[in-house]
This record gives sequence, structure tokens and C-alpha cells, in this order.
Amino acid sequence: MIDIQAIRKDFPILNQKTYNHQIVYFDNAATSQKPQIVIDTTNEYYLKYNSNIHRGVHYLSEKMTEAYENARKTVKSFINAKFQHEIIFTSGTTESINLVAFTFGEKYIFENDEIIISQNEHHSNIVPWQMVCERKGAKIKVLPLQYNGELDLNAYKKLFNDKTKIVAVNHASNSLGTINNIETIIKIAHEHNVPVLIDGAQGIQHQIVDVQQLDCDFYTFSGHKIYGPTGTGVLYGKEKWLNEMPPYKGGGDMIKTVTFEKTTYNDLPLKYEAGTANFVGAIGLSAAIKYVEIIGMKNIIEYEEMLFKYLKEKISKVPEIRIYGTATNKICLISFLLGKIHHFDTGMMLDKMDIAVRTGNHCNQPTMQFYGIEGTVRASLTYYNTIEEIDYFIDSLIKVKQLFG
Amino acid sequence: MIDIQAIRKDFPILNQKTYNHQIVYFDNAATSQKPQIVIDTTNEYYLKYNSNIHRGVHYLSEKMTEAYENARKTVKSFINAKFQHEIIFTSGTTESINLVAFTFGEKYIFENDEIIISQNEHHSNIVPWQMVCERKGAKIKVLPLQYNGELDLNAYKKLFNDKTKIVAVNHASNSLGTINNIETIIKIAHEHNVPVLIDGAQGIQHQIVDVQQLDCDFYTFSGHKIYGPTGTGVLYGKEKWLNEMPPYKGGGDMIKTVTFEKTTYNDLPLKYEAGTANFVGAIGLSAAIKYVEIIGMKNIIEYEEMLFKYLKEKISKVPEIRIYGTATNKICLISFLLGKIHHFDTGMMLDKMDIAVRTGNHCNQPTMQFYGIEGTVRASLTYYNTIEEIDYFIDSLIKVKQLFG
Amino acid sequence: MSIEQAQEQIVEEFSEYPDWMEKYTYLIELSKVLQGFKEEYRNTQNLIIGCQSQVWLQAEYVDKKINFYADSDAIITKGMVALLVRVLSNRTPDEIANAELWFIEKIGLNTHLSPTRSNGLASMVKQMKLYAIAYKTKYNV
Amino acid sequence: MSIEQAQEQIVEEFSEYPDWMEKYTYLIELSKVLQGFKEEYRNTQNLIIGCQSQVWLQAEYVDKKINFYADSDAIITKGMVALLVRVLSNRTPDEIANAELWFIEKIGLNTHLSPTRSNGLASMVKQMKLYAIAYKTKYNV
Ligand SMILES: Cc1ncc(COP(=O)(O)O)c(C=O)c1O
Ligand SMILES: Cc1ncc(COP(=O)(O)O)c(C=O)c1O
Repeated sequence: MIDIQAIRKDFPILNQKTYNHQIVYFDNAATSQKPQIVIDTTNEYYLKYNSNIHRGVHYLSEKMTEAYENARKTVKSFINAKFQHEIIFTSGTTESINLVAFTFGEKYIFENDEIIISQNEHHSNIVPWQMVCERKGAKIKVLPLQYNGELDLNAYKKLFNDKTKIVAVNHASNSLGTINNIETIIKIAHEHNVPVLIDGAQGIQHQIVDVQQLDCDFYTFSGHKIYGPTGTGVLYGKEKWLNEMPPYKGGGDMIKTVTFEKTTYNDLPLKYEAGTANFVGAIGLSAAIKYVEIIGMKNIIEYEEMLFKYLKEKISKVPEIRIYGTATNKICLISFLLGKIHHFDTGMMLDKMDIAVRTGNHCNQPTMQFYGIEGTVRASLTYYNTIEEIDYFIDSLIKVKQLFG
Repeated sequence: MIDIQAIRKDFPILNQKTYNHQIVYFDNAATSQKPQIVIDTTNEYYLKYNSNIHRGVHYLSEKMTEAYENARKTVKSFINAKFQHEIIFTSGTTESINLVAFTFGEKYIFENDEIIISQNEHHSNIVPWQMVCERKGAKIKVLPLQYNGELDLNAYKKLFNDKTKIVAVNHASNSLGTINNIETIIKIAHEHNVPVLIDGAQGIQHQIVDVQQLDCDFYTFSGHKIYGPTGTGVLYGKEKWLNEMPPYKGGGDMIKTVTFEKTTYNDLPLKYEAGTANFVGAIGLSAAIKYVEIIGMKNIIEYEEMLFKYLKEKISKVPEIRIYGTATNKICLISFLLGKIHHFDTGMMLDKMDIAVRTGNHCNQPTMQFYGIEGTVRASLTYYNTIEEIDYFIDSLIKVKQLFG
Repeated sequence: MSIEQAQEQIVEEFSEYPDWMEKYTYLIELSKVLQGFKEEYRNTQNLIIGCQSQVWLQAEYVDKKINFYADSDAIITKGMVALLVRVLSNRTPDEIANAELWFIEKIGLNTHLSPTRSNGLASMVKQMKLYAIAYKTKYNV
Repeated sequence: MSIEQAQEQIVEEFSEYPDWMEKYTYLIELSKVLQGFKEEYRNTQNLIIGCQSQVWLQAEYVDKKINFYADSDAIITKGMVALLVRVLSNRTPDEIANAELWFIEKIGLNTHLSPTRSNGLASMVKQMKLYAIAYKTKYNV
């Protein structure tokens, strides 16, 4: 089991009071805190090596380029990609998905084609596909959600036909916490020769991801949710797709030759990294990943499962609690409403008791529509949270309940 | 005049040796160094307030959102935009230009339409327009470059016709240093009712920019070139255009309502900020801008002009020097070749003498083609560089010349 | 009672509740006694969408004064709505347009009015002022 | 002389130039004596594009050995090219394919071989090894 006290020391932000009590940060699905090493690494590169990467002949540029390309290696081995050039650095999950939706769409999606996405997706994995559909005259088929928060894989199988071009599904749901059975989702799609994009924004920090074993065609995630800097993200794509798809943004670094008549594009990964990359960000992200690797994803999973079991048990005893999402396989995240109390009121009061949760629709309006609600209160935990924090949270919930009667 | 010694203390990276001599960083057009305050501010927000912005009901989220929106205010007043919501945070100039090229293109550019760009643009202000042209069947008209590095404004006037939809030109050239006469370029375009995008990647850090006075329709720049963090950038756009153009990326924050049937988009600026923004980056960028404001852009200009005058005078005396770009109005940047010596050889040797310059085509191949060369050596200075550094640079150039004979 | 006096009165009331818990308990009380909002006002035209909670605001011009009737789906927002209505309702357009609302900061609830809070309250105040200006122009008062 | 011996010899030569300035002066000398590259080899098929400098590489298979002829537009790159040719040219495909090039690091010029340097040298070495493998397969040696 992990040494939670040692770990918490690496996250100075957790050791402060917002009002009266030490902060209890249960908003990890929105963004995660950063271990000191991420900040130190970022500072070091700014203060010692800062210089633009690629094409530079001088010392600093060489150092920075090396560190940037090493960051790519770190990501590659973290998700076990086959090639380093299958790792594209982006500004976040949203950009990664837009990149695929646009470029895959340009090349492969035409009138009346179909895209399968689930009913329980983040807006970032809905709207880019809607935009492709609008541009190309294609349409979205919805993989239905079941009341317990799991996707209906029987219905899924029936969605495929000759027109199906791609499937886009999340690894873990940010509104309900369900860990989707992506192995099966990918397998079924591949039986129909349809590629699959996995939105890993909530998966990468809580699960072991092996893209070769999963055999997914694309996997996307955000740096800021896996303890790294804001403005960083990753798109993994199989070489074959990334080679075949057209470029996304145009600009510096992504081209080989430019004349006003004709431009030829660079090889992977640079083809998809137009303009000056967030190179210091990528280096910070790789520090975050290395930190996770040192703790060990297995240990993290074990600890988070223990936390979740405890949280589930405790919260189920709070009077009038209504929990949304009761799948057996979940990350440590609970979406709920407390009696008739508005989610905003609950969130506000928890905040006054120094507990940070998220309230609202979690960029997941179709899921809220499915349950016929406006929003929920969401507590999302990670490996630096503790049993004591859960106890305090439960006590606070009971106080909130009393306050609003 | 500015206190150069005090300023240099704010940039710890300048006070180190790469090999034997204190580093002379003359690669500022590629990326700039960061004053300590940018690093400190970034650290402070990560270590005290880190939390996802917008829609958050808790203390940290509130603090972070406020700081992020204040960063927007800082940018607004720095470039004197009319409204705060005319400031869109992006990941850099390249993304800002791609955003406009795509969304403006979708709405206003059709078959046989024309886009005017100059012959001396960075690839980031060429390729996005070529991509629009390819998608829409439009074409590029080239505003010609003159041998001295200035644009030919007489030829420019003749490029307009009924099909001209937009003009995209840089404020200052990253390969030649020319400060373009954008006031006139904008005025002429407006006489033909054609909007203008200014690529300010090399302008914003060296010139006073007042977008209302310029009356430009779009102005773009990168945070990392104005002493801010990597992965940050700005798109200024007139409200009218930003309201009329369709959205760019789809995802969280940029929508109002989502159903699988219909999605309505959010108001400015969020309409163009899909997904989790690089909020800590934006706050770092605003710290960088405030630092510039404290020194004062007027003082910076005065000092840089003094440096440039000195540099020009000294370098012109180096035997067999060939300078590319001799416009009267230039930023402190010199592109050159030394006799028959390959730019890479010169750059390598300067590096060994601890001088960081950039060599090659500077993402500006059409300009190199214009001069019939493969590349140049580029020394680009800014307000933390000194007369002493120039002296050392000139001595080193002479040594390089001797070395290669 | 002037707008100034109304604000002072509220500040005095809240001074009895230094503790945040009591403050919010009082806000909840206020939400319960908010009156005059009829079900027919709850329509999309009156809706002010906040990302977190929603506010409905109805304005009526009677005897050269504007009466406001408002509601919210969240209790705490509704308590805040009650305070805003108390201060700004039954005033002339001029009074409303020129009102400076300082009481919220004074009672320590200003985060609720921040435009980034997205609970609809900042938009509500803006909407109240817009009504005032609209009536001013319409009736030339 | 084996590949190992050739490398040792170069290291010894360079040990006389501890100063980087002398090292580069020697590299420049080497570039001047690089021989055997004919103008007809300077074609696009032989071109290895680096972002900063370009390298042309011609391979010929004679008497079970591969001869390399190379050139570059930049002098320093050309000096490095001369060293690589000296070590790897006139060897059997097997020798080339299995060669470990440690001398560049030893003489302190390894940054030139880094794939991020984009001077074409890393690609040149890769290309030399590819030729070796290709000839091995073709002639079954
Ligand atoms: C004139 C000009 N435009 C655009 C860019 C692209 O900026 P970025 O790479 O930060 O997106 C640059 C930077 O090199 C530039 O100098
Ligand atoms: C499941 C899921 N997908 C996508 C996103 C979008 O990530 P980002 O905002 O970092 O681009 C999120 C983040 O909220 C998410 O939870």
C-alpha cells in the first residue's frame, strides 16, 4: 500500500486552509493537483535551458529539444505505444479529439456516413463529431446508456452497418465514474473494420493503459488531469492512421517545403505539431508521468479502490442520498443529489466547509437529460485523498442536509 | 533609459555559461527568456490556487477563474481592445491564425475567392491560408517583397478586386526584421472593404500595439515570444467578426446547450475557448505583460533602437558580410551570411563561443527563395541584451571568418 | 426608505451573524419569505441562465416605480435574490439605474455576485438596471 | 584495419586537440581532404535532407565490400562525413551492419550525431547501415 503521508507532502497545495478547515480537494476529475517535482522540473527548464526546439544549432536549443523528445519517449512507454512518432503533443483532450474528428473526417467521412458515440460523453467528445457531421452531412448514432451508468453493449452491436466510419467512447465517465468495457467496445468495432477513438481524459490517471494490448486506434488525454501542467495533452494514434490522415493545423515545423504553389508536409510526429509546441509543458507532463510511475499505477489502483469502497459504503448511509451511476467498475467518483437540495446549494455549503466538489452538468448534458435532472454534485477522488477526508466529507454532507431541512 | 543591469537580474538564465563564456542569447525571435516574476506567478497559482476554471462553485475555482479573467483584462488593456471578450486565449500565434483561417474561411471564402498574403511571411501565416484555399478552391495572391526587405505597397494596391476576401500580413518579419507599414496596409484594405489579420508574433514585444487605432480586424501573438510561458497565445478579433464566424474547436466551455440533435454555442470569448484552457499559462502571460508595462514599451523601444543602431554599424564593418533585409524601419534583428561560409557552420562556431543565434530558413522558405539562398544566420536581440554582448558577437564573427578562411 | 437605507438595514441585520453558517441559515430563511413571484412569471422570457443556478425576473412599472418579482431554483441564490429585490424593488427607474450596491460586499457575500460565479446573480443585477434604463427611456422619466 | 582500430586511431588523432577550437580546425582540415565524391553523385537520390545542412551519400558494392562516397554543403558536417566514411567505407556489409560507433562520443562531437541536430548526419549513419543490410540480403553474404 502507498505511503499516503509521504505522498501528501509532495502536494503542498493540500496543506492549506481555504476557510477554517484544511482543504479537502474532491474535484480531481476537473483538474488534478501537481506534485512539487512537476513545478521544479518546469522551473529548471525555464531557468536553465529555455530555448525554442528543433532546427536550433545552439546548446540551449539542443538541450531543450532533447528534453522534449525524451518527454515523448516517456509518454510512449507509459502507454506502451509501438512508436515514438505515434505520440502527438497537443494542448489537451479537447484538441486531440478535434484533431482526429477533423482530419479523419476530411479523409473518410462523407454524406450519410455514421459515427457512433455513447450517450454518456463529455461535450468534448460530442461537439467535434457534430461539427464533422454538419460539414460532411454525416450523422451520429448513439450507443445507449443504461440506468446504472453502464453502456448497453448489446444495443451497441446493432448500431453497425456499412456506413459506420468510427466509434468514439470514453475510457471512464467524468459524470458517472463508470469504467467502460473498452476492450469489448474496440473488439466489436474491429470486427466491423471500424476504428475506435478512446477519450482517456478520466482513464489515464486511474487505469493501466496499454494501447497495443487495447488495440485502440486513437487514445487521447489531458496533461492537467494527470498531475501535469495546463495546456498540455496527448494524442496517441496508430501510425497507419496518422500517416494517412491529412494535416490539421498549418504552420512552422509541420512542413517540409513551402512555396506559394505547393507545400509538402513533414513526417510524424511533426506533421501534427504546427507552431511552437508547449515544450516546457510537455517536459512538465513527463515529470508528472514519471512521478506516477514511481508510485506505481498498480499501487494507485489498489489504494483508490480501497478509498472508493469506503466512500461508497459511507455515503450510502447518508439520508436521502441519490447516487447517479452505480456500475460495478468505477473510478473513485460519486455523482449525487441530496434529497431535494439543489446541487448548487450543496456545493456552496460544502465549499464553506472547505470541501471542493464540482456541481452542475459536468459538460455532460445528454447524461443529465437521460436522468431528467439539471445536474449533480460530484466528488472525485484520487490517490492523494484520504479516509479522514472522506469522514469529514460525510459529516459535512449530513450538516448540509440538516441546514436545508 | 532603462536600467539594464537591474533588468538582467530578473532573467537568471542569462547569468550562466554554456561552454566558457557567459551565454549571449541572440535567438529572441525564436523564443524569449522569462523574467523571474513569470515563473514565480506560475508557481504561486499552481501551489495555492490550482483548480479548474469556470462553472466551479468552490473557493479555489473561484480564485483561479478570477485570475484567468483578469489576465484577459491585462491583455485587453495592453493592446487597447474595445472589449474584453475580443481577447481569445489560444496556444500560440499558429493556432490563432489557423482559427481565423478556418472559421473566416468557412463563412466567407468560396471558389475563386482570393486571399492576399505577403511574400515574406512565416509558414504559420502561409500554410493555414493554403489549406483554406485547397478546401474552398480559393487562391493566394502574393504581396511582393522588395530587395531591401520592404513590401511593395504599390503592387499591393493593384492586387485587390471583387474576389479579395482577406489580407494577412506580419507586423514585423522574423526573417528580415522589417517592421511593415501595417497602418497603410490596413487602410488600403479597408478602402476595399477587406478585413486584415496582422501576425504580431514579432511585433507585440517590440512595438506599441493599439488595435483600435490600427483598426486591424485580427491581431495574433504568442506568449512565449513576449517573455511568457510556452503554450499560450492570443487572438484579438473585432467583436463583429468573432460573433459572425462559426466556432473552431468543439468541446467543453464553448457550448451553451448540447443534445445529440442540436448544440448551441456559447458567447464570446468562450465560444472560441473549447476545452480546459491553459489557465495557468494565461496568468503567466499576464505577469509577463505586466513586467513589460512596468519597464515601459517606450523605454524598450528606445533602448532596442540604440542597440540596433550600434549592431548595424559594427556588423557592416565585418569583412564579406552580406546582410538580408535593409529596410529603414526594423526590429533589432539581423539576418546575414558571412562570405561563402554555410549558415550552419557559422551558427555552430558561434555556439561554441556561447552565442545563441538561429540558422536556416526561419520557417520562411519563400523569402529564402526570393534571395536565392538556403538560409541565413539570424541574430535577434531584445531589451535584455547589451552593447558588450554585441561587441563580443562581432569579435566572434571575425574569428569564424578567419577559421573558415 | 432609500436604497442607501435599505442597504444599511441589511448590513445591520447581518451583523448579528458573524459566523458564515449563521449567515447562510439567515439567507435560507430569507429565501423562504420571498414573496410576490407568481407561477406565470416562470417563463423563458424571464429566465436568466446561470451555469449553476437559474433566476427568473419579472419587472412591472406601476406609479412611476418598478416592482421586481424574482425566484431561483437554488435556495442560496434565492436568498440573495430576496435581498436584491428588497433593495431595488419599488424604486424609480432613476434610483435603480444609479444605485451602487455595496451591501453585498459588506456582508461578506460578494463572491456570489462575481460574474465568474455563473449563478445568474450578476446577470440579474445587470438585467434590473437594463429594465430601469428601458423604462426611463420609454416614459421619459 | 578493423572498424575498431579505425575508431581508436581517430580518437588518438583528436587527443592532440583538447581545445574545441583546435578540434574544429582539424574537422575543417578533414573536410578539405575528403575524396572520391564525383559531381554525378550529387543527385536527389543520394540526398539526405537535414534541416540545417545536407548530405549526399553514394554507395558502391565492389569485391564484397561497400565503398561510400559522401559530401555535404556545410564544412563542419563534411568533416564529420569524412570521419564516418573513413570508419565505415571499404568494409563488408556484415561489418557495417554490426558496427558500433563510439568514437564520436569519445572525441566529444556527439551532439553532431544526435537525431535532433537535424544536420543529416544521424540519417547518414542510418542510411549507411541500411545499405549494408540491403547488400547483405541481395548477395546473401
Ligand atoms: C512572424 C511569425 N509568425 C508566426 C510565428 C509562429 O509562432 P508560434 O510558433 O509561437 O505559433 C512566428 C514564430 O516563429 C513568427 O516569427
Ligand atoms: C471524459 C472527458 N473528456 C474530455 C474532457 C476534456 O478535457 P480538456 O478540457 O482537458 O480538454 C474531459 C475533461 O473535463 C473529460 O472528463
